[in-house]
Amino acid sequence: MNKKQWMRVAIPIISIIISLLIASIIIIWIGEGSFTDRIDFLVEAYTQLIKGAFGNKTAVMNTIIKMTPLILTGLAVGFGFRAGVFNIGAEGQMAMGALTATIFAVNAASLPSFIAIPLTMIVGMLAGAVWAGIAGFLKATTGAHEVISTIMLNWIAYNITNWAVTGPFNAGGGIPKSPEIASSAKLPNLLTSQASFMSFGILIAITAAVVMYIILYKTSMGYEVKAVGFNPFAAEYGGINVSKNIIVTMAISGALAGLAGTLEATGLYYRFYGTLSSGKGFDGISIALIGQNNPFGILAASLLIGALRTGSNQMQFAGVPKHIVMIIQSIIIFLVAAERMVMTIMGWNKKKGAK
Amino acid sequence: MPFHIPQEEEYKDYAVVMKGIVKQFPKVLANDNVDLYIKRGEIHAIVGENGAGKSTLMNQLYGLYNADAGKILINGKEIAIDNPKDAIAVGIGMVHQHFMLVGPLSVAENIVLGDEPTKKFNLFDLKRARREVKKISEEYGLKVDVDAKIEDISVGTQQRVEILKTLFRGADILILDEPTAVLTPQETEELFVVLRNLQNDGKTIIFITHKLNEVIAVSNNVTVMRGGKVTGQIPTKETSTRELANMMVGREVLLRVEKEKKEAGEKVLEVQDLKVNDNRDLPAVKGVSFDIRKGEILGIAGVAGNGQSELEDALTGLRKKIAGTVTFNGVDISTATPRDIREAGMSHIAADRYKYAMVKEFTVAYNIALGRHYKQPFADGGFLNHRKINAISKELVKKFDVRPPEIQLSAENLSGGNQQKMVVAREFDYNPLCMVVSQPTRGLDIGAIEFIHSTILDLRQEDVAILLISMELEEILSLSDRILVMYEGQIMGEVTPDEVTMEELGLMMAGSTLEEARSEADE
Amino acid sequence: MNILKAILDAFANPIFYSLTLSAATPLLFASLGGLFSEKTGVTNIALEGIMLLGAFSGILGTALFGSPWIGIILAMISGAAAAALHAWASINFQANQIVSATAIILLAQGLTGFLLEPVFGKPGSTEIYDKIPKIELKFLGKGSFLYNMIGSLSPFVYLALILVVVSWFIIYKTKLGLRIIAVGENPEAADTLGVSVYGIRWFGVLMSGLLASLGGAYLSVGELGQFTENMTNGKGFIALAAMILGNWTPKGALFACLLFGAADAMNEQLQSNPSLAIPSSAKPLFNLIPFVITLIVVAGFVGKTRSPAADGVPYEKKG
Amino acid sequence: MKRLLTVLLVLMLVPVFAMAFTVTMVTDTGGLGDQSFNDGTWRGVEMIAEEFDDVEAQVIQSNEQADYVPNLSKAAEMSDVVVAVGFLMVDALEQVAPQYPDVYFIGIDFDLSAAGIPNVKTYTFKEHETAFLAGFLAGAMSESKIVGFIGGIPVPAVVKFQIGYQAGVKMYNKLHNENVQVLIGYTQNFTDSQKGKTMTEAQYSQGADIVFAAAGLCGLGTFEAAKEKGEGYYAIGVDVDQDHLAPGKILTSAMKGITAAAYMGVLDAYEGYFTAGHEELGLEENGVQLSEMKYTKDIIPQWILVEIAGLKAMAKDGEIDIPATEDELKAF
Repeated sequence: MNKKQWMRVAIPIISIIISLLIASIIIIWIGEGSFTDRIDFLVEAYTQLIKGAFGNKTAVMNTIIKMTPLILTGLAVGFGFRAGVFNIGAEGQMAMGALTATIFAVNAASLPSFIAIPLTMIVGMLAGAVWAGIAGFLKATTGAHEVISTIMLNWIAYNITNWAVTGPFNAGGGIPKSPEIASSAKLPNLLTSQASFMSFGILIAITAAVVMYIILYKTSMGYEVKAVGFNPFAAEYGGINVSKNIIVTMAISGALAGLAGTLEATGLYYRFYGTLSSGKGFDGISIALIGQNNPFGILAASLLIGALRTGSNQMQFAGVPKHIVMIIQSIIIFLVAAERMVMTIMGWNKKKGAK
Repeated sequence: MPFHIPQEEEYKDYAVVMKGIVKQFPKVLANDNVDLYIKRGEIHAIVGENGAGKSTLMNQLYGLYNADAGKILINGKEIAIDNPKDAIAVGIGMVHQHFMLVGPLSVAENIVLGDEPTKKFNLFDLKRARREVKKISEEYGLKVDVDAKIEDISVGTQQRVEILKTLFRGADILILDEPTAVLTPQETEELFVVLRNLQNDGKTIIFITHKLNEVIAVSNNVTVMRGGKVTGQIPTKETSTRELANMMVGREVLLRVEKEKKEAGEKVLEVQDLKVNDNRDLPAVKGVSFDIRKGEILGIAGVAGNGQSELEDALTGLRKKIAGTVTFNGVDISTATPRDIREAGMSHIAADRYKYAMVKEFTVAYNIALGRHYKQPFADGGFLNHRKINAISKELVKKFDVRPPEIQLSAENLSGGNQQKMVVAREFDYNPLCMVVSQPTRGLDIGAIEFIHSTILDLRQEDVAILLISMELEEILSLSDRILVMYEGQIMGEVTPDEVTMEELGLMMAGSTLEEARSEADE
Repeated sequence: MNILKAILDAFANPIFYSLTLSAATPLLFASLGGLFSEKTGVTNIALEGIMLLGAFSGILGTALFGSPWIGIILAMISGAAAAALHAWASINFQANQIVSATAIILLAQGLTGFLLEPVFGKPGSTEIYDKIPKIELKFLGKGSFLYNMIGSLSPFVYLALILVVVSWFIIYKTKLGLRIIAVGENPEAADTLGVSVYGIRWFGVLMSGLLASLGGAYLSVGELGQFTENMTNGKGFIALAAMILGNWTPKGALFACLLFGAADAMNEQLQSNPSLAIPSSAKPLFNLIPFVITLIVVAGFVGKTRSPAADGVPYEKKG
Repeated sequence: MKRLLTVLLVLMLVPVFAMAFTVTMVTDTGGLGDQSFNDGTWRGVEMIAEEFDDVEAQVIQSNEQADYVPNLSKAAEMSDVVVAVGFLMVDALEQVAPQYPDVYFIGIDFDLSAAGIPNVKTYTFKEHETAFLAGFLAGAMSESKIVGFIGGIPVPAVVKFQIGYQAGVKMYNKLHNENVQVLIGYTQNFTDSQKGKTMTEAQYSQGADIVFAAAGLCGLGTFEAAKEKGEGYYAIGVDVDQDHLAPGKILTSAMKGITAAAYMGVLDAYEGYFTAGHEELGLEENGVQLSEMKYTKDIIPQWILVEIAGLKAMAKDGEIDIPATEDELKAF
């Protein structure tokens, strides 16, 4: 590992440590009693955090359940970044993918599992791809800025999905959820523990990361995506169809987000809820960035965020509010962004100038 | 009379004295104990190849870099110049090689930026700015339209704006970094007139260039740099281009390429009544027709901004053609994509290397694959064949002497000359029928220029049809078999290099027909 | 034909116009803020987070000092602080501006949610406090069409409109504005003329903090008198879209925000219009109107917008 | 049998070790501070904890749908009673409860009786019944003969509020031969109070003078709009007694007995009278009601209050069948 690669790993880790230190100060501040009491409180809080994320089989499963969609939205956003498009719309693509996949899966009772499951995934990915493809198409043809169009498409998706689950696609009884999907479309479980079960969705997500890695680093398609992302003019000069690439990249990005939603619907809830995406599309942005847009980096970042989120639920028992994890996450992202800040803190920042 | 190295008590007569300047960059020692003496009121040329350290030295004088060691004296007083503000304060102005202009702002706004006239409440006084700019523009005979937006004016005018910028700030010492690179011979001559006028007004001018005949034409004294060191200081009168060239390169150089006679073959590319628009959708190429044959070099001469780059882009498929036909090897490629055109056998060395011809974040190997990354032998069934890519790259890097010969290095870490060699290597390896070559030697040093020129001629020997677009007249004259001159989107005429003089060519580039140019040149 | 009548009804209703203004106001503040930042070359998608902090601090100031005006000041201070963080990272440390801004959004959500309990004693939302009174233009005649239209508006609305003019003035008529444009387009050129690139960029980013936080404060101390968790509800992102739609000009931002506000007001008018017999289950679809209209405008009518050339590109001083 | 033994054992041990009886509430994503069922339930749980020294209450807030199962499981592992709040938890509770047969589960705002789990008790409310009275009041009080309704997302509770409200207005029209109209709008969320405010202003501008908001925090905007609009304009609160949020401007609040349900459920479990199943609380059970109208009693004419009391009595006696669905409303 050369120095540059080493730094890529070291900086996120140092950022995590610094953010935990800052969080510690906050936790000590909200604690009560003497200083030693507060230190005990801090220790208890972090113990709970770790226990909650990795303490036993159920905890590990919960962490994995959380990280599964995050891997995919992280890949979705990261893949877009590679081609120079900023897909803020993973949220909407995830919801539309999940909704469409659920509609299909509800009616898939007549199909055997080995057909129903992959077909549902394809439907969900297609829906996500189409939803993102709209933004890609508009960018490529009319030049509409993808940031605006994906934000608008998020809101449109939000309203459509909410309408669908309270109106035409309601399970009955009016609760905003869809009917249950056919059992043939449910993802089989990999592990169960107490009330929790974990589908093999995580394997699909990891496979997706590997596939993305292969696409990015081993195929001419990945070559084209990166060329367009780095320098669209040179890409065009090299005979690469930039417009087509932008549309395709957005569609793949959307397909990944759609898959995230599909796995949630078919592996976790067995139905669609209006609140299914709940910010995971936005989390995808931070995860892609912490993972430096590298599929394996994204896997690691998803594990980190998934574990923090899972652990934070348990941390509430120690009396630490759930928001502390958002603060931790924000500091990590901030420091990863300002990696030079970290380098300055660590005294690694030698006189710059290498261009 | 040899060059006079002043003693300390004489420094007061010197506008600029730089002593023992050292500047270390992470990978190179850019200035190695450099001394520079510029007498007040002189035009002093600094010559040297790319990477010799000229610009670095001047950037320190202008406060953009801080020296690691050494001192700077202005009019005999030692001064710390930490930023451009300090430099401006002691009367130094600099015209950079890459113009430092703000596209959407007007000429007047660009000139006063940073030193804006204001009204009450610190409001920007545009009226006064226009008035003042007009005044100095008339005073020094540098004509500009003060209200035109920078993005709408020609490169030559932009340069005038740059000079006005320094004068507006009351600069007494003007640094011009490669000012003639983008000018016609006439414009260059006009610039020299301006420089002499400025000199008469008592200004001191530092003139950085690698064009040796210009040094001889305009300067009083010359400092020559090579590899970060000063290799010669000499009064202009006492030297010649040959001597300067030897000091610059450190060896004997051929200043003229030897070209073998060769009969051109059949037509390969035929362009008829081609019309192309520019980025703002205004006509840029207004109906041109020409053809190129196998084994000939067709040169296109012209001042930047007269439609050459639009022509280049249109031929290679990067820009939509509004009207006309382009037939390549018998096939109509008027609406073909860049990939189709490459597939048909045309390769392209783009004028703007950084913007078009390379992806600087990619490795050398990946850059060499650009354009062929999707097909054999570079890819196989959609998967990149890294083994082949690397093998081919290694071979090309060796053949074209790209340094350092590390194919996994990001292209941005190569010097400009080596980047260009990389691009040339790739485009040559296409085994093209026809090649569009645009500004192939811009910003390169003499060694690289020699290399690229001889490679282009080799290609000609291999019966490739070559379209050479260049603003370097010498390049056009020495390489081309036929020359077309472009002016305002039209072809002013076709000439051969041996029937035309530099002066006539210059007049044609400024809009005269061949006949007009001949009669005018005779006068 | 009913739908046409309902739309005409809306236009004939004076409140439609006042609702358009009040929906546009928070967006306008944030859009102008984003504009200042991006004009100097620093993208700022953190508007959402800054607004949220502004909304929170506005109520905090009101609660601590008993005056919503002090609340506004505190909001601006907090907005400037968040912006300073963004500026520090993205200007001085050349951080990726999108990442840094994403972090600030998260930080704002986490911090405001977290502080509710220790500061206000309960999570989720605060008590109701004083808010900034509306300006009543009594001379228009209470109840008249004009009065209903613009007779009773929050001072924030006027402030936002004034700020459009002020922003236009600063950017296009002052020395500072000239430098802002120069730094956003070609920081190197500005640098060589002795213009402080970092200084101008800091100014732009701080302005974005001050303005966006005003947008947030409008929601809390201007409209409701209380803070509720995540009360900005994505308005910062819509403001960002409006800024882009307005092609990075104050006037454009104004029109884009008004368009969005009008579409939103239209949605509200149409939903409740009794002459349209719409089943309640379909009513949520009306909430699509503003977003669909924006998308159509972006795709169809505006097409390519041009951002400042150096927008989002960190500038590193030489030497 | 085993469960009974456990309960006995626990009861016997209580005096000896003074072991705490732990109640854990799991919120839905709305979280505490929603001024609705999370807050209301928590109030009920807290009341028990205040009343009995050996009862400890704690709360876990959920961030997203995926948190429900783990949070309910964790809560079950450390408590005697788990209170699950919000209809979105119905599936998660069905999944978790059978795994912890020794723990009592109380569900608020949904019905899980069909699953037949022996340790789960759920409560829902007949929102339409209290909304019916509110609608009658609005109809009777409206000067403009137009009243408004603003919903959040059309989830069952909200729709029942809407239907009941419309039915109340219809009842008033029938009895007094009037033609009061109802404007209906949905904000499509429960959190954007500014949107609630602008939508209320829109309805006021369309002639309504009383607006009933069943839209969570959006309702806060409705109250603000009523305050700003001034004389002659009113709002109606929802879920809990919100009258104090804008004294005199909120005619009444259509309350659900969330606090009472949570209190009763936990109390039963604590005292050993837990019965599994489902209860739908309506006017008859005092599970839903109008607020006491502390600030508005004096502005509402006596005859209206009398008629409301009469309607309430009739509804309790089953003489009026208050509609809960669109179809029933049409037939009403």
